[in-house]
Amino acid sequence: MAMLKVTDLEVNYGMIQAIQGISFEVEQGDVIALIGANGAGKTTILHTVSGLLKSKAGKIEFQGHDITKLPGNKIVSLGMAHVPEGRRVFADLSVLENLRLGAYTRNDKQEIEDTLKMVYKRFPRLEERKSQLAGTLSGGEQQMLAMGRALMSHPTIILMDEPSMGLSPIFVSEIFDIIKEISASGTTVLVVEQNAKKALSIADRAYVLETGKIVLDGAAKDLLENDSVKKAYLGE
Amino acid sequence: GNKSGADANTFVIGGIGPLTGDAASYGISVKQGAEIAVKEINDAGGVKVGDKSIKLELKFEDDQAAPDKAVTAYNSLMDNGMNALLGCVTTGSCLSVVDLAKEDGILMITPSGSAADITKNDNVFRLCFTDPLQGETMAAHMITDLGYKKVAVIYKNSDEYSTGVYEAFAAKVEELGGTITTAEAFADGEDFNTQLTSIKGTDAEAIFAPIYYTDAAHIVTQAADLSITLPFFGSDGWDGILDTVTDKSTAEGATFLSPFFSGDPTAADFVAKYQEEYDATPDQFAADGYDVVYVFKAALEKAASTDSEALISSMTQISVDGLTGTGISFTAAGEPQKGAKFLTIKDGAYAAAE
Amino acid sequence: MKNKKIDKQLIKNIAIIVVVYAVVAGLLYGGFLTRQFRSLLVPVCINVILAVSLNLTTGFLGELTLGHAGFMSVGAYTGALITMNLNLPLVVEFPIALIAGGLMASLFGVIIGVPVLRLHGDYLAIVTLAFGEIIKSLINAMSVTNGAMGLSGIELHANYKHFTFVFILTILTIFAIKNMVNSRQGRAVCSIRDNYIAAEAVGIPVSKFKVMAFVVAAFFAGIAGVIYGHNVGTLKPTTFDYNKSIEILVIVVLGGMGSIKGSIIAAVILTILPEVLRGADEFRMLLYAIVLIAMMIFNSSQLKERILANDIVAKFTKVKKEA
Amino acid sequence: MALLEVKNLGISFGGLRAVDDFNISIEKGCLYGLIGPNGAGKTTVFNMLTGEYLPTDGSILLNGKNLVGKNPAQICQSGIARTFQNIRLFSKMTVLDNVKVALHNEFNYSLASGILHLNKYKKTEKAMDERALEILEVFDMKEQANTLSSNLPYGQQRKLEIARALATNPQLLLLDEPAAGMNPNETAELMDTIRLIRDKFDITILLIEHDMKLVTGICEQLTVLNFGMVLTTGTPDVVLNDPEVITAYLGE
Amino acid sequence: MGILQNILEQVINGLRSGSIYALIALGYTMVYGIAKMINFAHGDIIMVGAYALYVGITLLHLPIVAAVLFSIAVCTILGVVIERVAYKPLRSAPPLAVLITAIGVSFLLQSLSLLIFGATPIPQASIVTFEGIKIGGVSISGITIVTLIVTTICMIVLTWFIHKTKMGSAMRAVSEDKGAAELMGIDVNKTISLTFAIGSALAAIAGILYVCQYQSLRPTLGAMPGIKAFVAAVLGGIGSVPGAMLGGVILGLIESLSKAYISTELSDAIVFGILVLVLLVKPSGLLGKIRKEKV
Ligand SMILES: Nc1ncnc2c1ncn2[C@@H]1O[C@H](COP(=O)(O)OP(=O)(O)OP(=O)(O)O)[C@@H](O)[C@H]1O
Ligand SMILES: Nc1ncnc2c1ncn2[C@@H]1O[C@H](COP(=O)(O)OP(=O)(O)OP(=O)(O)O)[C@@H](O)[C@H]1O
Ligand SMILES: [Mg+2]
Ligand SMILES: [Mg+2]
Repeated sequence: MAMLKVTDLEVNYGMIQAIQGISFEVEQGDVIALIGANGAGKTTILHTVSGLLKSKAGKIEFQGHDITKLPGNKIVSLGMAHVPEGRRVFADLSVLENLRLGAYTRNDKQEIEDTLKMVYKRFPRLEERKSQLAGTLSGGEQQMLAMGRALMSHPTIILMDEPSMGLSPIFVSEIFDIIKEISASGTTVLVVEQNAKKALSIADRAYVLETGKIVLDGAAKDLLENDSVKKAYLGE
Repeated sequence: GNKSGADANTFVIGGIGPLTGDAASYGISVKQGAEIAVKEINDAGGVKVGDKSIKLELKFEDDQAAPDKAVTAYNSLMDNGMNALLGCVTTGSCLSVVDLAKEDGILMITPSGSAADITKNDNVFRLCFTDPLQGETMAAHMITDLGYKKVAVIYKNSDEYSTGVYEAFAAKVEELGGTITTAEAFADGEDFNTQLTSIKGTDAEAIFAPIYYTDAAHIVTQAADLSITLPFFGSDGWDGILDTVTDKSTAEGATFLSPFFSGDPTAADFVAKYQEEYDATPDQFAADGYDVVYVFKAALEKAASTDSEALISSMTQISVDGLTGTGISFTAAGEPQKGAKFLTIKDGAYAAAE
Repeated sequence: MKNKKIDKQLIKNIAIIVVVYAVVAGLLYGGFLTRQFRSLLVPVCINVILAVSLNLTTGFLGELTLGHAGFMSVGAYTGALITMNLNLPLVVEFPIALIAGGLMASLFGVIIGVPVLRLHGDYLAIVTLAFGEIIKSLINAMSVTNGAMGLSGIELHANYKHFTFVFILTILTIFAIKNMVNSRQGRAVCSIRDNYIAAEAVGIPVSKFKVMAFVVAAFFAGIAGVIYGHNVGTLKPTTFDYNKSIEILVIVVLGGMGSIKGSIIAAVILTILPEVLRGADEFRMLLYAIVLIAMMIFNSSQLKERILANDIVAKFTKVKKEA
Repeated sequence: MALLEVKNLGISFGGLRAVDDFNISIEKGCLYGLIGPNGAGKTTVFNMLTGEYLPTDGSILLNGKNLVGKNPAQICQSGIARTFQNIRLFSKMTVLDNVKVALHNEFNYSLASGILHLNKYKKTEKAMDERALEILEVFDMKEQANTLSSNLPYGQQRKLEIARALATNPQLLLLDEPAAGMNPNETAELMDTIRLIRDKFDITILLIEHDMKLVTGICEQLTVLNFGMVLTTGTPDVVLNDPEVITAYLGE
Repeated sequence: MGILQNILEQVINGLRSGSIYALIALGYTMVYGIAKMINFAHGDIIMVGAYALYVGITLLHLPIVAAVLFSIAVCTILGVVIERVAYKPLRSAPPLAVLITAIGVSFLLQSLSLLIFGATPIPQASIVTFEGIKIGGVSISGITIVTLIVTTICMIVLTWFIHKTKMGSAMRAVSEDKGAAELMGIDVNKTISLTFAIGSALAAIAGILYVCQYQSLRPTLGAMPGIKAFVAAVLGGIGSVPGAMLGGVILGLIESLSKAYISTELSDAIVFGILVLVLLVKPSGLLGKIRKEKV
């Protein structure tokens, strides 16, 4: 059974229909990439899946539960984490407080400490700056924090909205390594990326989005070879 | 408009006063006092005007003690066929409608608007004392009758009534050879400790507080807390204080000017009715409202007509025995002629001062 | 292409004004208005002027202002003292009073400008509230203003009999503010609201325009004050307290911040509403509160969006929204 | 003389020395890149150049005139414009108005003529509209002129920011990660636009970017910042092959 | 009587009103800091708390402790209900819209209490029977001491709660970004309700101590303290709990001393003038952090 199943999803902003009937499935442990031009509706999909936006029509199922109408916080406690577009770290809270909030749904202190250590290991900069206010971090540092915060909840699925945005080349590779690692440890990943080449190279499956509709989907490595994808999204 | 009162057998008295907001208690008292009077009169068959008997109707509008709202209240009442105005309750509102009433030529009697200017037009009369008169009377009482030399004052400088009484008082005290040791003002609020502490630091022999009972209650309570034992003197606004303090002994000995005393045997009937109807002891405002209605009645009877002009000219010819005085009559200038009573608080109750 | 559109809009606006005036004046001079409504004409205009001018600082500059009544009182007292002491014919002294009242109020706007340069948000809101209270307290303590006794016997140069003149003043105010908002200066003011860091970065002298917004708003509040004084005939300091400022703010927010048309409509509704509710006696303020809350909730509800999305309504409201 | 001459620039936040002894010299007409790891201090340098932050030490000379101590609006008027790493548009205004705000100092009329809609107002506004549309044209955004800026997709918002900065008629344009959030095609388009601006408007450009394709594609000079200090400066092929730069920044 | 003693007495007078302002400002700051709204109805919840105490003691004849708990319970429930009915529908509306709704709620509560209890002030004796202490001829009343102690305890507990507990950091997260907080698994509605519950409970306590201090009830009793608390909260620095307390006490002191030694007529002008000056020197209040947005 699919871990996440989206059927005929439609989402509106006021009068504008941003998502016009989209269906896709995500299998346990997979890395799924969503690619598309600016304004195609990628962020909108992630927001709707994690409950920040309400859909106009369609159905979203997560691990067999119908979560279409569930509020965001309930969905998160089912094991979903979301690294949102624009990072949205809590600017007035310290780095450590941000990370601890990531583990809000968890209760076992020891496990939380272990995860914290793991996050610090991945992003040493965060440990160096643990008492700095998140709002004063550099753009890239905030991106790391957003990622670390999502990992703190120990999710079964993680949605990432342009995780490589604003990161230095060395860190971009690092981020994709992390995605691979996360997925290897059994966590499912749904990633939206402008860096389509990198995204497709680590993904299992991918969907191509154009103005609110899925126009193409398939195994990531096939899409890498697809001419129209190459032309439109890989800059080749 | 719907001139419901145009019917020849009812005389519509319009009332204006604050029914909501900070000053609501005064307006509500006036309204309720007037309602009792209207009911009494109507139950007794109405007012004999010439050879027919007409009923009174009271329409009371809220003005939140704001002059601009008083103007619309007035006009709304005119739309509804007002024949004469009972109001306004507060000075500022009175001033904003006096000229309108003059233009319409109707009789206006304010129960409690005390600034001198209100009665400048000849269609306007007043039931209560003017501010200057009160200030002067109290000054004479304190300096000449009781022999105080040094007096401290607390007054509300955002209130025209309080300021008016205070200014006349201060001038008179000086004239009579006394001194004001300190005049402490306040604008709002319930904390008077600072002012009282300042007074404590002077050698005043008595405190004069020309304010309403709501503030006076705080002042006597806080003065007791600060162990101030100086005697208090007040203006007519003090009436009602005993129902507002938690500890009546704090107000013990306070003396104030009041035309009305709820403990007076002549008022017993009214007090009983009021208590039954509204579950409260009437204060001076209620008595004022009540009396104004009876003044209207007397004027109607005297004029033998509901015509405004006739009513106005009959005003100087009537004499009314009311709650706020016996044989109340009015001068052509619109001022009442009635005796002032000094009330004092004795053993936790109002008593006529000797 | 743009110019043509503006002209069309202008013609439409003028048509609306003429129609509104014709209807109201017809009712008034034809004697069809009740006295209650007649006495509301000028207050409605005053509140429109107040709301439209407050919209400049609160809606367009984006700074919560809690002391607008303070400016109004400065204008009211200045104007009243002038006409009471000048004894010239109305046509001479009243315009002088209006201009002097406006200028005096804007002088206070300049004084408020100093903190405006350093503060924003709630800190500035408190300072505007403080200024309003300081002005009230000074008026209370001064002798020219006759302290708590206030002024009375002010000539009624601006009551319903002078409705046409007051109406023209109101229209002039609306046009002035609207034009200012659509000018280079107005854009600068709006850019400060939207993102003051970016505004600075594109070279907008932020301080200058913040002060300018306050000064212009104060000027018109002062004018409203002058009209107020000459409509009611009496002035007392407590009229211009913080509650009055709040009353104007309520109008602006209900009408929609940054919407001049909204301010006008809300001013009309909120001035008339409590009067219409007079019949409800002691439940009046209760009803007023409930209606206010309900309107605010409705204003940002989906129901409203749905109604507005409705074809017919959309056609109608589009016309209204363009300004 | 170089257009921009920065000497020994430094700033501390509490105990953190975010930028230290930063020197850069940019010739007129150059397309200059500022790169470096996350948190190296690049944006902070921009903030000091534009007067957002007051440097703890050092000097900033534009055409030989010192800019330290001036406020952002004054610096903009002296000829430096910028875009922001996290987009800052005038969100409740249309695209056209966003640009017109930036034309504020280029076009002038008094408050009185604005309020009274005098002729001067009409003429100037018309000229402003024309100029703004001309600039939008460069970014291929003329159609969106009347769209609310917050309703634009991310990529266009970035472009609008550049257009707005351009409208202030700067000598030096600072772009903070202009290609962030753009896909390779859009980035390629952006590269053309940046080159076009430089040539058409005769503007010097200093940009921060992590997208190496853009950096190698258009930058003529690079400075690499690491831990607040300059690691190296030079042409792209030299700098990007520097082993130190590879370990600190590029990886692989 | 010595001038020194007089000054000391005036300082104590300042503490007396200042301690009340401080307590009110705490609840104010709580809602203000977390829900990011100026809750103009806060003063009126104080009024409700005061009336509830009166109802408990005088009408229901409850023992004092029960009456206090009754008052707190009434306000807490009222606060949560108001939030649910009047503020929650406006979650995505601009903050000023919520402010106006709060003003509407304030009118509503005032007119309800006017209808129920009437306009005439109702006397209510203090429940604090502790006499107070006398130091060198200067006495400090029991209620002042109790208020100061209660305020200090509230401040410490509140600071600890907001900064050291999980619920507290959830509140701060919600105050910054509701969407992101939801993504952390935080129930935004519940958190905001809790904020209002705590704020209103504090308002009840303030209302109780307020009646004990001034011993009289009227429908508009909360209006002035509400504004003063707002001023105190801003003076102390928005969102800072210790700042609210400091702001309240200082406001009381300024008021008292300026009335005593400068002018009672102009005291409002002086108090607000000082406030403006303080903010000009410290634009983010006494204990507020200057948070310059990172660009
Ligand atoms: N709050 C909003 N109100 C109105 N329209 C919106 C809103 N947010 C997004 N849109 C519109 O919805 C569409 C999809 O936007 P979305 O942000 O999902 O795109 P995206 O694929 O994530 O793009 P990007 O790569 O720029 O992040 C766009 O046309 C956008 O303009
Ligand atoms: N206002 C501030 N207070 C404290 N620290 C700050 C402040 N501004 C920046 N910093 C710190 O200074 C360092 C440099 O930040 P800056 O934003 O300049 O980095 P950057 O080079 O632009 O990085 P990125 O590529 O990730 O955007 C960072 O470590 C950041 O945390
Ligand atoms: Mg997106
Ligand atoms: Mg940066």
